[in-house]
Formats: sequence, structure tokens, C-alpha cells
Amino acid sequence: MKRVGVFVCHCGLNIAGNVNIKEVVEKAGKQQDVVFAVDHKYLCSEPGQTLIKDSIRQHNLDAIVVAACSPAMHEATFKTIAQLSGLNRYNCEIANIREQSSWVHDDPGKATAKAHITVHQGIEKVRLNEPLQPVTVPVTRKVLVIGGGIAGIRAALDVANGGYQVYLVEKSGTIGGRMAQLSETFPTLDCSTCILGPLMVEVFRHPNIKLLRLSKVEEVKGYIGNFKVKVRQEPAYVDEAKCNACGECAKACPAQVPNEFDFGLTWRKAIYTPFAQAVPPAYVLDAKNCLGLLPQACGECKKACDKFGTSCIDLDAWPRIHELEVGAIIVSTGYELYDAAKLTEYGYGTFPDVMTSMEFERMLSASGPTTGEIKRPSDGQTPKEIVFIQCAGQREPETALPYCSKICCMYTARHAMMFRHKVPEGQAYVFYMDIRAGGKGYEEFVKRCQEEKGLLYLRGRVAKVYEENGKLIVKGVDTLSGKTVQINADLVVLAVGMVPSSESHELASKLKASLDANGFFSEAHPKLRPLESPTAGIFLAGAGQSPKDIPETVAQASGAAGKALGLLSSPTLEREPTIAHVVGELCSGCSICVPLCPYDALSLNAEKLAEVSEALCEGCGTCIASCPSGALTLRNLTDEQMVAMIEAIVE
Amino acid sequence: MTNPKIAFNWASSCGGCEIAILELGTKLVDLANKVDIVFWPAALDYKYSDLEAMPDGSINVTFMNGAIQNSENEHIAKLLRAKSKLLVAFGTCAYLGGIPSLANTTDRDGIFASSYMETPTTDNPEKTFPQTKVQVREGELTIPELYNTVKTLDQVVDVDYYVPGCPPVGEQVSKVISLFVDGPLPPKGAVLGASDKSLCHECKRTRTERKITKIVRTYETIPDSQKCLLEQGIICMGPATRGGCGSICLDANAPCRGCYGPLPKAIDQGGKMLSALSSIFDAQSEEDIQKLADSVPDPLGTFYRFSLARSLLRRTKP
Amino acid sequence: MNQLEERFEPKIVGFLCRWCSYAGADLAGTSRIKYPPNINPIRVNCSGRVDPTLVIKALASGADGVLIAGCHPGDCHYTSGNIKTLRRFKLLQRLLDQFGIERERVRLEWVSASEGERYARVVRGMTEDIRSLGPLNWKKRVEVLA
Amino acid sequence: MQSYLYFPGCSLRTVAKDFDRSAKACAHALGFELKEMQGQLCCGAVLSNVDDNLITKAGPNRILARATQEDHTLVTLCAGCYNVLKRTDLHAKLASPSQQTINTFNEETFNGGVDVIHFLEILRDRIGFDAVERAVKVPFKGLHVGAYYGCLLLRPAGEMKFDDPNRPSILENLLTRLGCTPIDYPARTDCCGSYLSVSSPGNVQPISGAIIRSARSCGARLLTVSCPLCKYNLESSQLQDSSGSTPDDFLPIVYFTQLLGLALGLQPEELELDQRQMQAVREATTPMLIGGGKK
Repeated sequence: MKRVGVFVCHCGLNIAGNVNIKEVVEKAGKQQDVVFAVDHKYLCSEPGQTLIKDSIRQHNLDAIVVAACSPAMHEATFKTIAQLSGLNRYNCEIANIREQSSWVHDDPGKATAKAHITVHQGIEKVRLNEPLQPVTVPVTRKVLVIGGGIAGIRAALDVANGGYQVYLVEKSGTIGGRMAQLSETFPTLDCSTCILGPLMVEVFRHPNIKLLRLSKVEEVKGYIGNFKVKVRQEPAYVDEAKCNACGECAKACPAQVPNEFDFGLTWRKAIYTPFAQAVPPAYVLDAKNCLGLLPQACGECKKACDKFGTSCIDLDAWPRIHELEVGAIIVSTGYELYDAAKLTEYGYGTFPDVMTSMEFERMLSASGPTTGEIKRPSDGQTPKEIVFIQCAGQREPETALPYCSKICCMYTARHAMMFRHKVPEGQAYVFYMDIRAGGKGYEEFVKRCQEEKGLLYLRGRVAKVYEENGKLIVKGVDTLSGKTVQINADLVVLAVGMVPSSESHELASKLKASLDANGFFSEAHPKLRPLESPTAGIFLAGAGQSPKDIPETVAQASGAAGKALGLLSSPTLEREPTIAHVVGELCSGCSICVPLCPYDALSLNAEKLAEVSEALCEGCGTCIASCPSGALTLRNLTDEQMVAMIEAIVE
Repeated sequence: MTNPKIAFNWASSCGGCEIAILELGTKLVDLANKVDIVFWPAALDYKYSDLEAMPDGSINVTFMNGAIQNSENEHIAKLLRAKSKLLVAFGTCAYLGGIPSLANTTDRDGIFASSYMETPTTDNPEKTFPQTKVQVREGELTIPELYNTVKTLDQVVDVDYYVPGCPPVGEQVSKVISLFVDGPLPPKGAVLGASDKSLCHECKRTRTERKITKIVRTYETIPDSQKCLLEQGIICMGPATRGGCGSICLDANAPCRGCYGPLPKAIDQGGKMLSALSSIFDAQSEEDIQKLADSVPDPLGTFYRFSLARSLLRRTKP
Repeated sequence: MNQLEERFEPKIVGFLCRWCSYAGADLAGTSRIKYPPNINPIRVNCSGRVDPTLVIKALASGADGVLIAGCHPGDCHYTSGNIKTLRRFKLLQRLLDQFGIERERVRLEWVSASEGERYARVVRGMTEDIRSLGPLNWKKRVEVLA
Repeated sequence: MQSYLYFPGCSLRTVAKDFDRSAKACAHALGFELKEMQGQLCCGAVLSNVDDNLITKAGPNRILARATQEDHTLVTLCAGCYNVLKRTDLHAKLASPSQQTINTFNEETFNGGVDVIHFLEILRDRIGFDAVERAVKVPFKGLHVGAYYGCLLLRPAGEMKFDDPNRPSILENLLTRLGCTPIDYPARTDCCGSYLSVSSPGNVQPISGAIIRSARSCGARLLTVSCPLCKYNLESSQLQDSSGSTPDDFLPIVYFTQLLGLALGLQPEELELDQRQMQAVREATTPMLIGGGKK
């Protein structure tokens, strides 16, 4: 026989605007065991919380129901205030009458009726709640960072400087990521690799950072504070420690391969270093394109290395599995480019002189395929008329990407300006929908470009691009003059959007971290918890979470590192005790439940009865649903409570 | 002091429960010395008038087997309730509805149609169906009215104790009866003569991995007598059924059909078994899962064979 | 208008998994997407918690329909709870067929945390389907045919 | 004989009888029949996308509601009907509040569920172009024909999912099987001017004129279409004056079903091809190879 108090929140007009609070309070007051019911304008405010606190004392309540916003919002807040007022925090239930009542139903009468049922459900549940104590578990004070782009680099450095061990996992042969491929960065036009390079070296030299290149996360087990991660590392076939990057091996290698770092605009050897500033500064043999390792077909590289070099090549190397134990994981998997070939209206892939911004970026780069000169892929001529198409395949919910990649306005402006500098007599056109230049110095930068001579901004979209006697005919519309325009161009550059790394879906299911509709990692709360995944202990940094530019990425990376450090700052942490347990005298040991547990938390004990390991159980309840004798129950979500709630709904 | 008066009666049942009592054999004779059997139509000649003549509460305990399927069943149930201090639902039919309650998948008209028209051996051109009343030269003849829905005993009268089993096994029967002679009696509503744990608890078969790759019907195979039948793909109700029967079916290498009824905390025997069984389907893709689910023969008849009248839904949609 | 007032309002019990579907329902709220108030959700950690017996219980005690919603296959927060739900659901469907309960009344849907619109659509569709089927009203039906 | 439920629409009853008749003839030759649905109405010709002008959706919803009485697949020929009906079904599936309003108004409940397909989809997905090729009796030899798609078959691409909206190929693939030499020209997916021919005819000429020029410059000797309105606009843009007299370089327009019919060995009369059109087909085909007999 509990003494239950019910607190109904107006949330300003968010709830009160569409739900008759008075009625909800009155009806709640009439429910069994409810001794006190009251409403307040903002329960989450200080006065609101004080009201709860005082009422608990005055009416010596031993359980409360807070009817307010979704538990996803303030459940923790209200449980804590309950605890501070001397209640067991698990004697507090939230009734969601905002997100799933006042906001979604037009008719106030019906919204109120539903709100009442929701509150009644909460009352029925809390009446049967038992007081619980959190489960305390130790924390492994190490961090795993997945992805070695600028986000991963920044996060790894911050955690390492905070004094904790970091594992940095990178799938390619070097860290650096997309930023390493960039020529300049907006709005300051400073050289990208010049500012990135030193950080890469710092990572390489840092005593607290273990860099695992050519590596992928294979399996993730455990939970916040206690992750067990299997990482598979492919062999580089080159001893990092010994290699002095003399390059003799590459000279000797007969296998030519399109260079992905230049998007296939140049060639590399099967044994190669991705780029001059690569970290670790050692060559890599890509086994896929090598003439043959098993059995060994060529071995020229090894011969050359032994002859001129440091004999650091081992062609018999095998993949390694690293079994890591970490307390937190930072996901910084970054982005890839939307496949421009899907945008058939622009003819990418059909016409050689239609290229993506990233390809153009490489062409601008002094280390790129043309050492910084701008040339048409088709005939190597310098283009005179160039068209930049912004939002290519973006903000197109029907056929391509629904979202805006945020950085294209800026880098396109930079590209156009660089083109003008490199081809002074050239004419550039930029098709845009609207210029999004939010950011320090951004608007000023775009203005500068727009005022450039021979650089014309056209507000409108391009309908189609097709080839006609050696020219690319670009048909579009200028919505400002309201006229259709046709430009006979030499080169067309598509600002295609950012898409999440192709492996993020696989990784997400290993991490049990959810993705949003576009495949980016979702954050725990869009406003208040943008650095965390909804899955505890997993933090997010960089473009893997949403399109971002470099400053934002770096800021988020440092933020995520801060979060991880916070988690590691204590040797133990508390976990939810709302987990499964077995009522021994009811269990018959039929062991139907045992194989169902995704965490191997269930086993048969000495008396051949089922047993739950508290440290492992996550409380999903799958075993409970399968138990034919009702011996398994979920703490504070028992079958009795489920039935009570069902009856509250249907009565 | 006088011996306690006990009565036996049957409602809608196959008579198996009566046999279960006769099965006591010589024990029956010892019993007869300890108690007075005042009413037992199946074994001795009694008329309802004898029963009506008895004063209310004059019988110490009545063991009533069989489900309530017609007006006579109900009438006698009420009569016996009045005459008895204690009323025991004896056997699965009285307790859960049993096999007769599978009739709840149809109704009176459906039953009549199949029994008096549709069966191949029936020839009934005049479409003659049972009438509760019929006028003959000698006067009016009446027979009980068949109900649309079969009920358990406690759905028509207050019941003190329950004894599961189709039929209850011998040694449990004698235990239960002697319990009433010598006491002490458990609290009202208790289930007597059965275990509180599932059949798996007393099952001697070995279990390896809990998964079902294929549903196999008993006629399709001769099961390994040492291994769990579920793991051989044979649907065994053991996990969702009370033990105490001595697992005689399993000893005969036949699966448990669930006659000892749901476990103490199980909301619904059929639902629980359905969940347990499907949970361990060895299938991941929707197609494979569908295939396995489709291969389960007659889910209703399999999972509710003995407990339909006492289940959450009680009958099919009227 | 009159006919609108007399319209039968189905009672639907919802079991929403906390990580995907309940979050999806919340998103519908935050985005102010309207849908009928006929559903009352119960928040469970995983759709795998939903014992078919509870679905039967809901129908037996007066619900006109039951919605189970979980993460899309492969996205389950607990790896594969939703697959176990699917196994139970497929067999439950066959059982309910035999009891004569229409398939439209009990549905299993995958709704991710980002699919607020989809959640609203599911509830709309389900409410309409059940409305056209009429009340289930199980208790009464059974009593009537005693 | 396999039979498909078929909705011709207004144009195919009047200005485009030839489209309707040739299609039915081809169907027959290919071993299936087009069975006209009961209770036809105008499809509405244009589908309003706004939510406060539902009346234009009443018609198509009625049509589909009635179609469900007979079948759950409905075949169309006119690109306009195809576009409107297919999208009506999609919108209905969303069970939006406005759909309920429409149903209440129509007193005919429709919540989606009709598979609206185009005649071309039967050929491609149900019969298969291989079978069509096998059925060809009189293959064309070197008929340089340009396929013209227009908008309604392809757009909005997200809803129609008929073919690549920018580089479609279904007509070309069919024509190749008939022995034609389809020519690629940039304007084949441009808009023909559509209903501007009613509201401001002056604006249609330049638009469809450009299409004709583009096709001709890429070597088309004949255009084939699947929309009566496109055909009308493309033809009228070539007429010199109201007299309807045609210039010498007139680029003839025929329905794809008429070419299909000829290849299947049907007679021009069955396909309602008039002298002028047959003349054009002959001229466009390398002379000595006309009706080159069995392959």
C-alpha cells in the first residue's frame, strides 16, 4: 500500500495549451493509492523541483508520477529530485503527456483523455515498483578512437594529453583523412597539409597513443566503462620501425594501380606511400594489387629493399587481431562523397570533363596529379569556361540527398577564386540555390569571390549537361532574371554532397549505436547532447555525425574527448538495476532462456536453475518473454506491471 | 466419530477420471473403511433424487470431474456445491475445460451440423436435430440443453481445490484423497496432486542446445529416447506444463501434451508455450521464420489442447 | 458531422521499444506530426520484452488492436531482440487467425528513431483499418455466447 | 489468354484512337488482352500537389476504387493517365487526413493498393523484351527513330520510378529489339509544352520546335511517343500555318505501339497508320530492306 503523489506539468503552453491540466490532476487524484496530485507551470524549473521535494516531505509520499515531457528528456532530473527528497529513485515514473499527447493530437478533449490514461498507466506501474540500488561496475580507463581523420587526431591527442591511453584505429595506410587531400582551406586559404602535418606527427610520437593503421573494428562486446573490442589489423608487409621511406621498393614494383588518394587521376605502385607527409612515415604493400604473395609471384620490392634499403619488408606477414579493453569509444569515421554518377542529368562518368569538387581539389593541390595546374581530363587543355554546380544531388529529397552538406558554398567559392588566380583570362560560373556562409569570416570570403572579375554567380539550378561538338552544354535557369541560360563550358565541377562512410552502417550495428535517416550517427539529443550517441559510452566527432567544416569538426572532437575524460575520471560507474532476475522456486531449469541472451548473462547454476549475471544483463527482457513458467522477471517491468498498465489503457 | 462423507460425480467427461479412481484398486477398499461414499453414479446406483434429498453441506468433500457443457452439468454442479462443504475440480476437464473445451472453436449449431449432418457416416435427410423438448404419445420428453461454450467447473460454481490430469495419475489420486481424510488442507484454491515446477524439472532426457531447426510430427519419426524431444523438433508442452504426472508420456517416448495445465505464475498456458517455442526457432530471416511458424500444426489445438476454457480468450471469435 | 461524432474509436495498446520506436514516436511529437489519439503506448526496453501472452491479454481485456513496434532488423539496440519478436509474432498471427481475430488488429512494425512520420502513418493506418473492422469487445462477445 | 484490366482515358477515345487500337492489336498479337475497366471517368489529367485543392483527386480516386472491384493491376497507355493514377495510388497509401476527406466526399473508400502500370512495363517486366523480339515477324532495318519521352512517364522520378529520368532507355531498348536504330538526342526528355498549347499556344512552338531540331540534327527520321499531348504539340509545332499543310522536312510522329505492330506483322489499317505515316516509315527505312521478311 503505497502513498503516491502525481505532479502534472504545464510546460508553459506546450502541454497546457492542448490538455486540460485541471481535469488530468482531478482524475489522477481519484486513482488508487494516490494521496496527492498537483500541477505546476514548469516542473523542471527550480521552483517546480522544490514543489516536488516539499510535497514528498509534507505528504510523506513513497512514490511519485511526473506527467510532463518524454522520459528521454528529464527522467534523470526527476528521479534525482525524488532521491534528494528521500525516495528511492526507482519509485519515480514519468508519464509522457507532451511528445505523445499534447503535441500530436488536435482535439484537446481527446488529448486530455489520452493524457489521463498515460498518467493512470504511470500510477499503476509505480504502485508495483520496488526500490532498487544501482549496480556498480569498474571502468577501464582507456579510450578507443575509430577513424584517423582530423576529428580522430584531435580527439586522440586531447585524451592522450589528459593522461589516458588511447587506441587510434585507422582503416587506411595513414592517418590524415580527407583534410590531407585538400589543397587550401577556407576562408583563410592556408595550406591544408601544412596545418595538419604537425598534428599527425604529434600523434605518431605521443607515448599515450597506440596507432593501429590498416585496421578495422571487428567485434564490440560489453558496455559503457567496459567495452571489449576486437580489432583486425591487415599487414603492411613493411616494418614501420625500420622503414626510412627511401622508396626503392616502389621504384622496383612492376604493378601500376590507380591512386585513390588522387581519385584515380594518377597512378601509384602496389607498394607505396599514400602521400609525402603520411604517418606513420612508412611504405605499405597493398596485397590486393600485388602480383602475388601466396605464392609469392614477384618479390622485386623485397629484393630492392634488401639491396638499397633497410631490409624491412616481410612478404610473409599475417593479419593480427588486437583484443582491446576500453571504457569509452569515440567514433570519428568521417565522410565520403555522394556517387556523382547517380546524377545522370550532369553526365558524370559519361563526359570526362565533368568532375567532382574533390577531384578538382586534387588538381589544385601542388602535390596533385597536375602539380597545381588546371587541365581538362579529356585533352589536357586549360579550360577557359568553367561551370561550378553547387548542391549537386543535394537538397533533393526525392531523388538524391535531402540535406545540405554545409561546406560546398564555401569551398566552391574558394575553387572559383583559385581558378581565377590560376587562369586569369578564364571565366567561371557558379550555379547556386542560395549561399550558406554562416561562420567566422565566411560571408566576407564569399563576397570577395562574388566581386572577382570573370566570376559570375547564377542563382538557379542546372537542368542538364550534354556534349555537343567538343563543348559541354550546360542548360540551367537564372531565377533572378527569370531566364533560362545556356553555357558552353570546357569543364564542369560538381559540388556533390557528403555521405557517411560506407562502413558506418556495419560499424553502427557492432557498436549498437543508432544511425539517422541519412546514415549519419545519431546523437543522444540534437540540442543538449550532440557529442554522445544514445548508446552509453560512445561519443561522436566529425562528419560521421553530420556534415561539418574543419573548425566545427575540431571543436566537436575536443568536446567528445572531454566527455570521454569525464567518464574516465572515476574508477567506477553505476548502471541501471532494472534488469532480469530469476525467482528460484518458480524456475524449472527448462533453459529456454539461456541461448536467447545477447550478452550471455544467463546460465544454469549448480541446482540446474537459471541465473542472471548482474554485470552482463542489459535488461532487454527478451528472456522474460520466453520464460514459460514466469520465473524470469524484469525488475520494475514485471508481467504484473505490464498487465496493470494494459488494464489502465483498456478499462 | 463418523467417517467423512465423500461424493464423486462426472459432468462432461470421457470417464477416464472415474477409471483413475477405480485404478486405486485395493486401496479403494481401505479407503471405503475410512470414508463413506454417499454418491457415485458412475460406480454405484444413485439417483439425483437421493442427492436432492440430502441436507445442504452434508457431504464433506465432492470430487467433480468433467467440464460444464450442458444444462444438466450445470444443474448438478450447483446441487453438489450446495450439498458439499468442499468441492474439488477433479481432473483437467473440471479444472481447465480439457479436451471437451476444444468445442469452443465452434458453437452448438456447428457441433450439431458436424455430428448430425456432415460426418460421412451420417444419413439424416430429414435434418433431425436434438430438441430440448419433444412431445410423444406418453407426454413430453426433455433432454439437457447443449451450451455454445464449454466452461470449467469454477466458471459456474465456487471451487475449493483443483486436481489436474487427464486423468490424474494413480498415486497422486490416493495422496489427494488421503489428504482430505488425514489433512492438513492447504489454503483454498490450491492445485493438489501436481508439482509447482514444469515437467522439464523432472524430465530425465538430456538437453544440449535450445534451438528448433525443423518441426517434426510424432508419426514422422522414432525419437531418440534419451534426448529432449523439443530439440528433436517434436513439440513437447513440458516446459509450460506442471510436473507431478511422473512424466509417463515421455517414458513412452511420446511428447507431453500439457494435460497437467499451466504453471503457477503463467498467465496463459498456450501463450506461454507459443512464446517459448517460437523464441528458440533457429531462423533469422523473415522467410525462414515464416516457414518454421507455418510448419507448426494447428497452433490452437496444440497449445490449448487441455486449457482452452481456462485460457485468456476462452473460445474462438463468436 | 453527426456521423463523425458517432464514429467508433478503437482502443489500441502499443508496445514501443525504447531506443527506436518510442524515440520515433517522440520525434513525431517534436515535429508536431498529427495522428489519431487511439493508441496508448507502453514503453519497453526492447520489443523482445513483449510476450505474446501480453498481446492476447490486451485483446482479451478489451483492446481493439495491439501494435508492437521495434527497431529495424539489424538495428536492434540489443542486437537481435526484434528478430525474436518476429519469431513469436509470426506464430502468434497463426494462432490469432484460428481464434478469428483479424490480422489488421495486431501488427508488428519497424519504426526507427528517425521515422516520426512513419510512426504517425502506421498509427493512422491501423486506426482506420480497425475502425472499419469495428469493435473487438472480446469479453462481451464471449459472455453473449455462453 | 492473359488479360489485363485497362484504363484508356479520354484522349484514347477521341484524338488518339490510333494509340488505343494499335495497342490492343499488339497485345493480341503478343498473346494477352486489354480488358477495359467498368465505370471509367476522366483521370483529371493533372494531379494537384496542394492539400487544399482535393477536388482534382476525387476523379482518379474513384477510378482506382472502382478498378479494385475487378483487379489490383491497372494498365494505362496515355502517359498522362499513367502519371496521375500511379501517383494517386501512392498518395492514397499514405492514409493522410486529406485522403479521408476524399473518401468521405467520394463515398467510395480507397486507401491505395492498385498496381498502376504502363503498357511498356508489361512488355518489359511481364512478357519480357526477349519474348517480344521472338514475336517480331517483320523487323525494321536501319529505321533511324528517336524515342521521345517527355515528362509524365518519368517525373517526379521519386514517385514514378519508371526509368532514369535523365537517361531513360526503355523505349530505345524496345526499338532495338524491333530492329530499329534508336538515335540519342539531348532533348528527348525535355518538356513538349504540355497544356501551354491551350493557355498560350505561342509559347509551345519554340519549346517543341527545339525538340524537333535536336532530334533531326542527331539523325532522327521519325519520332515515337507514348503521349497524345506530346504528339499533338510536336506535330503542330511543325505545321507552317493553320491550313495544317506540312513542310517537306516534316518529322513524322507515331506511337510506339504502331511501330511495334508493324514489326509484329500487323497491317497498317489495324494500327490506324495513314498513308502519310506509312510513307514516312518507308522513307525512313533503308529502301531495299523494307519489311526484310523473317530474320
